Amino acid sequence: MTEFVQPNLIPALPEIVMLVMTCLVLVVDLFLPQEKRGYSLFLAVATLVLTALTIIAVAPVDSISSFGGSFLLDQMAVTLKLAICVITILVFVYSRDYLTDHDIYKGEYYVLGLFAVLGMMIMISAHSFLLIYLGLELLSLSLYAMIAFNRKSLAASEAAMKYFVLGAMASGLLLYGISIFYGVTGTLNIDQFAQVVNDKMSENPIPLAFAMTFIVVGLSFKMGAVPFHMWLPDVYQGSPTSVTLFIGTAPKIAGFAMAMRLLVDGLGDLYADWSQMLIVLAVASMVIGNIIAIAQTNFKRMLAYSTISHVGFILLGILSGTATGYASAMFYTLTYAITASVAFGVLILLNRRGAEAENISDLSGLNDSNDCYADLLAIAMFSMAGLPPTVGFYAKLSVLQSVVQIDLVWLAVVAVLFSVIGLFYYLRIVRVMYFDKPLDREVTIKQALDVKILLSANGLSLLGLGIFPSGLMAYCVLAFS
Amino acid sequence: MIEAIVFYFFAVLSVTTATVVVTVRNPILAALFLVLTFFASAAIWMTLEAEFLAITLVLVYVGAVMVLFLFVVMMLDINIARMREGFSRVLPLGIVVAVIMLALMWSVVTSDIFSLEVMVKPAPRAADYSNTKALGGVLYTDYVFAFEVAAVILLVAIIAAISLTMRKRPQTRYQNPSDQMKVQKADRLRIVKMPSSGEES
Amino acid sequence: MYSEWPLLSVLIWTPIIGGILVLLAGDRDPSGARKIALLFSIVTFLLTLPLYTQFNTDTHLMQFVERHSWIDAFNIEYFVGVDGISMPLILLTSFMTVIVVISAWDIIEYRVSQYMAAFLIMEGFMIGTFSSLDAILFYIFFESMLIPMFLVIDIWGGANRIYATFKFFLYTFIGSVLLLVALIYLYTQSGSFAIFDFHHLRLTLTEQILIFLAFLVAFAVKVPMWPVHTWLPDAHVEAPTGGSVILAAIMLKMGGYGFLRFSLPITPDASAELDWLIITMSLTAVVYIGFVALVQQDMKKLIAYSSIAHMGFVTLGFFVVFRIMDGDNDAQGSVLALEGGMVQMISHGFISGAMFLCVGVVYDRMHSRQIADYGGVVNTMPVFAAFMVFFAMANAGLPGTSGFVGEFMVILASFKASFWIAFLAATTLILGAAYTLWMIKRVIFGEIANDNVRALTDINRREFLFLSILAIAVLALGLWPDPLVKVMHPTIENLLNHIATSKL
Amino acid sequence: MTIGLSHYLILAAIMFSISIAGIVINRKNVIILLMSIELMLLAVNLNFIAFSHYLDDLAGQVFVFFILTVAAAEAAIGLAILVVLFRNKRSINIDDISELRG
Amino acid sequence: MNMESVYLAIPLASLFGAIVAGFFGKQIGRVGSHLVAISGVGISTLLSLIVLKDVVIDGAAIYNQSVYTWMISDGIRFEIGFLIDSLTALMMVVVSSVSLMVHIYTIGYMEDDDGYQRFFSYIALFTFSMLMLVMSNNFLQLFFGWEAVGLISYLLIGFWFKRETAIYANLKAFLVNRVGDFGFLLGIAVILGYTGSLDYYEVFDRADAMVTATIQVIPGLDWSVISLACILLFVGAMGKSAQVPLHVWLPDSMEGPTPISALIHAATMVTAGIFMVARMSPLFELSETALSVVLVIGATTAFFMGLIGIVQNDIKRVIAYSTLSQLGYMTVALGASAYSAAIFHLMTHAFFKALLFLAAGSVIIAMHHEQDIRKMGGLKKYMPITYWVFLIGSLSLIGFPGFAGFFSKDAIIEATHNADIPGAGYAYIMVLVGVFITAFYSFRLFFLVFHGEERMDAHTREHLHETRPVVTVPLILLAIPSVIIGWITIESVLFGGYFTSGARDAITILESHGAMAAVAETFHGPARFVAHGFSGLPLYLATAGVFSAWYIYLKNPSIAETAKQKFSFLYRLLDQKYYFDRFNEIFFAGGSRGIGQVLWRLGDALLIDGLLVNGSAKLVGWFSGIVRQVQTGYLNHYAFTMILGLILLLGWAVLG
Repeated sequence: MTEFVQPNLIPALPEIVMLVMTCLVLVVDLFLPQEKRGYSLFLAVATLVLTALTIIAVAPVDSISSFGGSFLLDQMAVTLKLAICVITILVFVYSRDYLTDHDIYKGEYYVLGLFAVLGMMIMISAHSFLLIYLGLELLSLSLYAMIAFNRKSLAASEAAMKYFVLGAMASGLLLYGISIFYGVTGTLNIDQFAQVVNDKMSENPIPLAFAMTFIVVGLSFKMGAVPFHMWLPDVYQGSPTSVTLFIGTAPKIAGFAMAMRLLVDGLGDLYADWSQMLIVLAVASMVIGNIIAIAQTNFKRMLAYSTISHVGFILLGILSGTATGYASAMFYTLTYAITASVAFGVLILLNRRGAEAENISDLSGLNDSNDCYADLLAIAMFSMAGLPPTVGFYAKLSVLQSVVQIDLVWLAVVAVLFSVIGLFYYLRIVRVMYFDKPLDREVTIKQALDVKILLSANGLSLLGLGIFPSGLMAYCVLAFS
Repeated sequence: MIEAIVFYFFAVLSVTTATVVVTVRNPILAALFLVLTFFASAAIWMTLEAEFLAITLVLVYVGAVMVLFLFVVMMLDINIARMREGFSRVLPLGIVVAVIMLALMWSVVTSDIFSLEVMVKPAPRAADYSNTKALGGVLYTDYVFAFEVAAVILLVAIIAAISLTMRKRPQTRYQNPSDQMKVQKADRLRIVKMPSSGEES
Repeated sequence: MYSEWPLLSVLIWTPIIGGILVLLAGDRDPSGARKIALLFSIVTFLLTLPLYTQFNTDTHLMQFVERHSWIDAFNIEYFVGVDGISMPLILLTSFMTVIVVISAWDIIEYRVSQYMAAFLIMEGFMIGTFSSLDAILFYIFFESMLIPMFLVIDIWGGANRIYATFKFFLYTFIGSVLLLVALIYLYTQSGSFAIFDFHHLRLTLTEQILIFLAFLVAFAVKVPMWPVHTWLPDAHVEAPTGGSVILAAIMLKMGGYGFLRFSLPITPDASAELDWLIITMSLTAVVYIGFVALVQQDMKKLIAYSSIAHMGFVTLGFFVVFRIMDGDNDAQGSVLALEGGMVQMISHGFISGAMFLCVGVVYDRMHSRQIADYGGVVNTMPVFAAFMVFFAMANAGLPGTSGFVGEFMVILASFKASFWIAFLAATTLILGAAYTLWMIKRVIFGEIANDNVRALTDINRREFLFLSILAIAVLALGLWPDPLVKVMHPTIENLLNHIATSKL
Repeated sequence: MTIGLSHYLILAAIMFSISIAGIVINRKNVIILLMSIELMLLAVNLNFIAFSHYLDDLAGQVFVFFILTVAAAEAAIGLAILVVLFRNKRSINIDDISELRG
Repeated sequence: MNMESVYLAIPLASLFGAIVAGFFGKQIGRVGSHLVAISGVGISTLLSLIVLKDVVIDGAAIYNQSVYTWMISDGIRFEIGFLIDSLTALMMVVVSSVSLMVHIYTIGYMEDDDGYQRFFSYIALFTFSMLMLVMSNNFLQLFFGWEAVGLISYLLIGFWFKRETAIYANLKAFLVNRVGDFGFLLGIAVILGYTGSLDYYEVFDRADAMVTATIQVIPGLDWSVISLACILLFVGAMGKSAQVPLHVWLPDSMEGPTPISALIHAATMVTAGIFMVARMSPLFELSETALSVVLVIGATTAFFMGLIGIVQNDIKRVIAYSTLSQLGYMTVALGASAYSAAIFHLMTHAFFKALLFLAAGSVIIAMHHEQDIRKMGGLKKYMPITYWVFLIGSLSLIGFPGFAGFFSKDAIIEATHNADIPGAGYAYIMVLVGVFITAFYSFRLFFLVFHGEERMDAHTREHLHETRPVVTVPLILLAIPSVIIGWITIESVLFGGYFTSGARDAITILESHGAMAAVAETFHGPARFVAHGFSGLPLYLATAGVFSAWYIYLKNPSIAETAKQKFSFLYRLLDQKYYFDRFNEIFFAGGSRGIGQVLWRLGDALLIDGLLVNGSAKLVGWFSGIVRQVQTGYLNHYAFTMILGLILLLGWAVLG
């Protein structure tokens, strides 16, 4: 029996802070009367801010690992965790009025959200299969609960059920892959695993490739790549918009981190195998996502399909297998999350008491009633379409560049051609907002100032990052240097 | 030889019961057969010297999870008659998929690296070896972080399960801890001025 | 050559800032928005003048260069500068924007500030496109322009604008995404996005051909060349007058400019290899589109088709060069062809802009673009009729107007390549006159056709102002094109030397 | 006749395939789907334990421990969702929970 | 005075008049407008005369300088400049003086018209353009003037823009001219391509290069470049000078006001083609083929267009067809290398045809804008001055010995007779028979208008009287040269080396093309020429023509009717102008509209837009509708899809 060595807790400090604070929120919320629930939000945001500050405080120069190498805090982790905190703050603030309007304004929403963030942070830092799995489950379980949160909503419970069953199945597949890996290499730690794979790769490629396939499938499910995407549209559509907003943004970042940890850190030596698979998945995602999105009438569902196509792009960056490729995929993921938060943020504002405004037609004439929000949503749409001068353009540019660099020009061509189809449905949103007749009913959005300011800043950041993407890009490059 | 007989017995038992689970008409029956599968599996785990986990499987799964399953199945009052419609149509498809899946897995798990030559059967543990103790040893040291995370997961499960299923029915009596905390003397105690009996007389 | 103060940056950003100011000013006081817009457009135009006066006509090197690093990760720079090709186009841009602002003065009443802002911002983008020396910077401006144009057509456009804008946007987007892939490929080869690094990149013929085709799609759609032209008539028909003017006068030039800046110098061998394709497409544009224009019932559509036909001369001029250099004769004529194409671009900017403005003038009064709804306009609007006939003549390439110069040069030059190319190109003399003047006959001349025409009032002073400014420009360029040709001379010759050298 | 690692792995594979078959052939009942997934996890656990045994490494067993924990939590949440769903729909028939599609 | 400024002042004076009358017509009023326009053109005329004197009498050196550089590209200088030699000087005088007459005449003719100022502006601008055309020293400017006069012709034909026929005619005129210009421009391109210059003298100097060069326009067929160039240039001339088959616009152009018919469509613009070919004589001389083409086309025009004149009933159209026919004569002369004869005929024709038109205009004024000769008759007694000048014009036209037309026409006939290039025989017969035709239709017109019974209605008859002096004075002024100009100038222009007097020949004729030289041999002064004319075949033919006209239309009018019945086919052929218009209308106009419709509806709308653009959009939409069906909403389908994906990937990983 080995001596117990006190692990270095510093790298995990943000997680610890988060956990403690979340428990605090949980307890405090219990004693708050309904009319003072605002404090829960305040506390939740405070938790995130505090966590973010802790992340900055403990950010290492290079990277440090702890807990026997199963926990790793590196540049990528710092950046991604920060991004998640920031985006979650946006999500929480945007959701407030929605929750109030739909009578689901409870502290549990924030608590579960914070637990989900904790799960993501663990996923990001996890450097063993076990922790990755646990982080993933923490995230997933929180999400399942959040989706079903609006108990009266039929669609929400249906979505939660579907997500749950498929998610559990995907976990099972992932676990099966991990079990084979464990059998072949005898370790659960990613570093040691990578080492063994490197040594043994030539001996038994087939079991490794076999297990890797399960991993890829599990990952694809989490990220929503075709054909493992089926849950995504239903969940986006069925969830309360506040949850869709959450699912549509931060977990993407965690998914990316998971891909990096598993595929790059762990299976870097099997690049030749998984990159081929990712090509297929990426192309399928771009094709299916873009094409089906055209036929959608529900805005959330349309964005779900658009997400699928964006996942295709993220996969392009990952499959290029170069540092620039990873950096570009990371950039893409981060900016996509920011963009999606604008899109859902505007959508969530359109929801009024007792009514979910989620069809594209509900956006009719938004420019006439709320031109500010229409402009913001338009910017988000253009960014998703990848038009300059929005940040979406750089994201696409960098990903394409990394693909072209490894001589997969045809893939870049396929990607851009399908993004033309993508442009079609994004433009349709813009058209509906600006040129369709406004709906008869009054749609003027009365929003609190903080939401307005935050959302505007969020939207303008798409332009700002579009004109000066250098800073963020530099962080992404740094993460893989 | 004993070992082989035990293995094959429980292996056949678990496969049979598992098959029944996925094909049986009645979900209650399915749940009960699943319990049987778990029992069989626990036995097999025993042969692999994972005593603690085998016991846990029985206790946690059979004792808690499956009971929960049964509880829910019965509570929900499900229309069993509708459950098997169109079953036979997809049965061949299910078999085909399962067979392909099995063939693929078979081809991998029977590869040389998993053979006895490479993976030699370890010598049996000493009699005083405690699987529970060994697990506990690593669980609270090497895997402390994971352990904490697991705890959080359970917390989430609790929160989720409660917040999803607890309904405040008007007739339900429940405590409001916040109200209880905020209670004042005046809320509970009313001092009534009464004339003393002595004066009366 | 680095200039002391960043004139080009000022030119790019002044209108954009102006646009934002106008946007902020809002619609509470439309006249304020108009005035700010006019002020900014005029200031920008005045600021472009030093570009001409200070221009050194002895060198082909870039002038007014500014170069700053921007996105280090991809070696993307803020790198701007002008030469003899881009400078005239910038002048044209700022000039036409002033015209557009004036033309919209009291015609646009709905969301004035947004309208004005859109054009100012677009102006900044367009100037940026013409002055970018970094491929990504170019691409950003090139694409960004689509957004305000999309809004302009869709907010102030006609009944069928949705279809038109989607077509317009998707068409151009398909082209430009392929351009993007090509640029990225070039970047991976050269390690920089500076266009001049691309120019000196050695590429195999296969690479060149693929890149050339990607460029071709992008620029051909923009020009637009047959057969990817069908977005243009729709877009023009639905666009408000200002949109049509900018679209025809400037945006189409992006395509031509792209050919000169990208296709020819980066892929000279592929251009030489595939010149037949472009020449065929150009001649088809001239002849086929000429016939199509003949039967149009809608004035704007007719002018749009005539734009396509005229832009055919631009591409013809640019690519017939390879035929000239191939021929057994001396290479004389190649400069003529290239400069002819350039002159044609500038001239088309004036003329098509003026034609669309003319249609706009009557459209504002009658709310119809159908030729059949008009007739005998000259009776009620004599001054307008004079302008319209003048611009129609310019459109038909009458000597003395700018419309003649470019066509003349290109036809003369293309004879050096082949008799039949010149022959087919020259059919524009007949076709161009036929469709333009037939329209004039039906719209302007004749007895007053109906009571609507009878009720027309002649142009007011504002309309007179912008039409006469354009008329003077058309006439000046037609009577003395030398000042224009002179500035592009060294650049064109250098370009010619460059493309004459194989990169293989 | 010695029972080797492969035997366990094959047994796990069979269980896994049965669970897959169960997922495919179950057109109606969500609960049976959930049970199939439990079977799948059981197969995975068997894998881990077998490997753990033959590698003489405790990590596999630890993993199984966590899987069991998580599975319990999962079951709790899953059944809670099921209850919510049933309250809304009065059914847990897969046919009835297909409002979201396309 | 510096001659350079004089040269510059000549066109600019007219331009000034045009600009003032055009832009400020409203401000300066009618009188102001015509004063400024007339004085502008007057100055031009005066200065032109000075230049003529300078060239002819003082023997000034040939002036060949550029005014400004239009553009330099590719080492080619495109310039605006003047070449003043004998040919130019002659043309300048003809143009400006006829123009001046027309200006003056217009005061009377247009006095009631709303577009008075506009009209003056146009004709002054026309004068400017025409002067620029003739004074040019290079092809660029030539083309400028060429198109500019076309433009003004367009504007003036459609001057009465309310008339459907007028605006139809002007469109037609412009387009037909454009067909000619199409060839002309290609010709210029050929010349530039092979000589590298647009300057006349440089081109002429380098013309030899084109003689030896060949070009394969149709693969496998070597064509001489010079022939190609000349024929293409001549196509331009065919358009402008209305040669078959590009003549169709000229009769219709009579929709314009009569002064325009006189100035543009008889005297000056239509002769631009003749002038151009003469100017290009150094090139045309080098190509026998081209000359032959010119000759045949000219002869055809001369004869067949004259024939149509016989059946016309509109006074102006008769004269218009006579113009066509006379232009044919000039072209024949060009083809026969008798350039000087062509120019000579051009000059005489300018005067007498302007005279005829203006006289016709005078008749039209008197008849209250009635142009149908069947409704006239017996005008002699009402309009004596018009009658006499018309007679003079007609005699000159039919080439009655002694009149101006005689000298030029006879010279052409003689030259054709002596020419020996292919087609000369045909041409000779045509021009000879043409003389009879000319006389016949001219005097048919004359008799029907001025003699015989008065067929106009009573109202018109009551108001018939001679027109005002402002109309008649120009007539008289034009009548004088119509009589005498031939007599005085024939010697110098045709045989006196007028065109070869300068340092460089204005007209070049090769030794081998001896038609003119042969005529010169028999020429012994104008008097002998006239005397010879009395014994020549042409006179008998002309006399026969006049007599026939008298007999048929005055003496025995029923013959005309019976002839019409008897030769109904021929009559219809002529009446329909050989069906040229019908053919053009159906084949070219209708055809191109048809092509346009097909290309638009089928090519653009159906194929490109419908099939490719909307088709692919629809395809994607359709596909989208199909694919989204996969998302059935059933949980087990989702799971199955995932498993299927897993199995495929696994299969790939394990087997692949």
